[in-house]
Amino acid sequence: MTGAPGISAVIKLLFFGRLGDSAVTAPEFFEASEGLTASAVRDALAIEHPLLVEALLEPQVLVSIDRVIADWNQPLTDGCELAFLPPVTGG
Amino acid sequence: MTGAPGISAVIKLLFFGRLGDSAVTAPEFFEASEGLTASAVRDALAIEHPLLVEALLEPQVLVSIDRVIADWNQPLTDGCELAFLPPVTGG
Amino acid sequence: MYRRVVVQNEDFDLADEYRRLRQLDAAIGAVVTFCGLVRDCQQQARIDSLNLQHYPGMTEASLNEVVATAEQRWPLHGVSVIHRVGELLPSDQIVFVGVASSHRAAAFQAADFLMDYLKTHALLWKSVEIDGQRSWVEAKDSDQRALQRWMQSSTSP
Amino acid sequence: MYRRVVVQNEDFDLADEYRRLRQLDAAIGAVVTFCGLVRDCQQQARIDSLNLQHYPGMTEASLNEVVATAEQRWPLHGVSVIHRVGELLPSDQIVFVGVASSHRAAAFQAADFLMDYLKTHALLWKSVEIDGQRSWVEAKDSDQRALQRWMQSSTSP
Repeated sequence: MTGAPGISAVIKLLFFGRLGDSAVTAPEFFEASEGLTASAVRDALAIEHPLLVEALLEPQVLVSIDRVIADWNQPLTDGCELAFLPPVTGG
Repeated sequence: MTGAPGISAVIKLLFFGRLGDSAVTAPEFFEASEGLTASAVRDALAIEHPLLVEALLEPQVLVSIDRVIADWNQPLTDGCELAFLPPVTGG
Repeated sequence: MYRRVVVQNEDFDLADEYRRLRQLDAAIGAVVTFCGLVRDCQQQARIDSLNLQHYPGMTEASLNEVVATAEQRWPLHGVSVIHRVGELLPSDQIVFVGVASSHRAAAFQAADFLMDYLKTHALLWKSVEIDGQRSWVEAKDSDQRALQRWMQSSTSP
Repeated sequence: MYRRVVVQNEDFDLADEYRRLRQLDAAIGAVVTFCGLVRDCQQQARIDSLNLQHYPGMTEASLNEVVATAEQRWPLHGVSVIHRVGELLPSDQIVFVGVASSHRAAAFQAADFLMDYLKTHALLWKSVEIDGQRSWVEAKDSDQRALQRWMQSSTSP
């Protein structure tokens, strides 16, 4: 359910891989208006935390909401978990 | 070393796979003139042991002399081990 | 279909995993296993350790997706995938893939496919420590190329 | 290069073979194993047992030739091949192939190649007992076709 703009939403932030390294200065939580999109949060973080800009705006970075890969335009709800996922390098 | 014809050679015979089954009547040893070829022994066996004919004359059958794959025209020497090897079906 | 997908810090035992797979069905004729080990050198540098980061829940889900794709593509009796995370030293086991099938071609192809897909689809991030310096490992072009084999050709048995 | 080629009546232990392979070199990043098992059914018939006949000395030589070909074709740290002979029952282990390499592609390809070549080049003759009737197994066309993969294409890494 997408709340009306103006209602405050607290979003939990997670950064993986090299994003975790650059994100040492990034907050664990982000307060926004409910209904804000994942890409809007990313852009706000990139402005506030210069160390994150390059790694966060790479086109290969994926986003998940509540542990499901999501579209950058998906609106966020209060209490959700937003994770930034750089290209995988496992195995 | 190829002996002169007329000198007697005793050849040990081995039959593998389905040849072993048909060869129940075939001898363990074959006495021949030294210098006889593997194919001559095969033909003699096929004539004397009708059960062997079909399986022995199949074109895929290989022959080994003293545990090395050999040419059918290779001459045999006294005391050698001649083995008839049908197509393999291992693994 | 037996499926076992695990992400863990602990080491695994190939013998245990193999025993589970071979006992699943008397129609099994082939079990292929792959074990990935930490190499002591990478790009000519001697490494001190690897560290694999995962996202609990999501990493398991990504592995399950890869396994489901293999199950659809080949006739299999069982698949096991174990991926270790955390700190790993040279010669440590990192990843296990085991496949049981009636026929060897399916077992080989599915295991090979699973490894190629894990390298590119498993949600895992690897860092390497060399001379006390930790750095993140970049995604490899060779892994992307390996993957394309499975897309271009119909390699089902 | 470590090479172990054995023809034996006794069963083998995957864990032992794997341990030998993985310990050979700290540069090893991939160990692929294949275990062949006796299937309970063949062409819809329930089998009582298999029997594998070998020619002592020559069978080992034929296996060594197959392994030598793989060693020339891929960069390997070690290869083990164990083939059992004699009477075997459903679910028994028949054959083991293990390959250790720095890279997974070489390990997978060499193990796959070894099995295809063993099926067609190892001097072994298999008979099967069904309902108390023993019969010799014919060479399979599918094994011949599998083999041709390795001749047509250059599959080296």
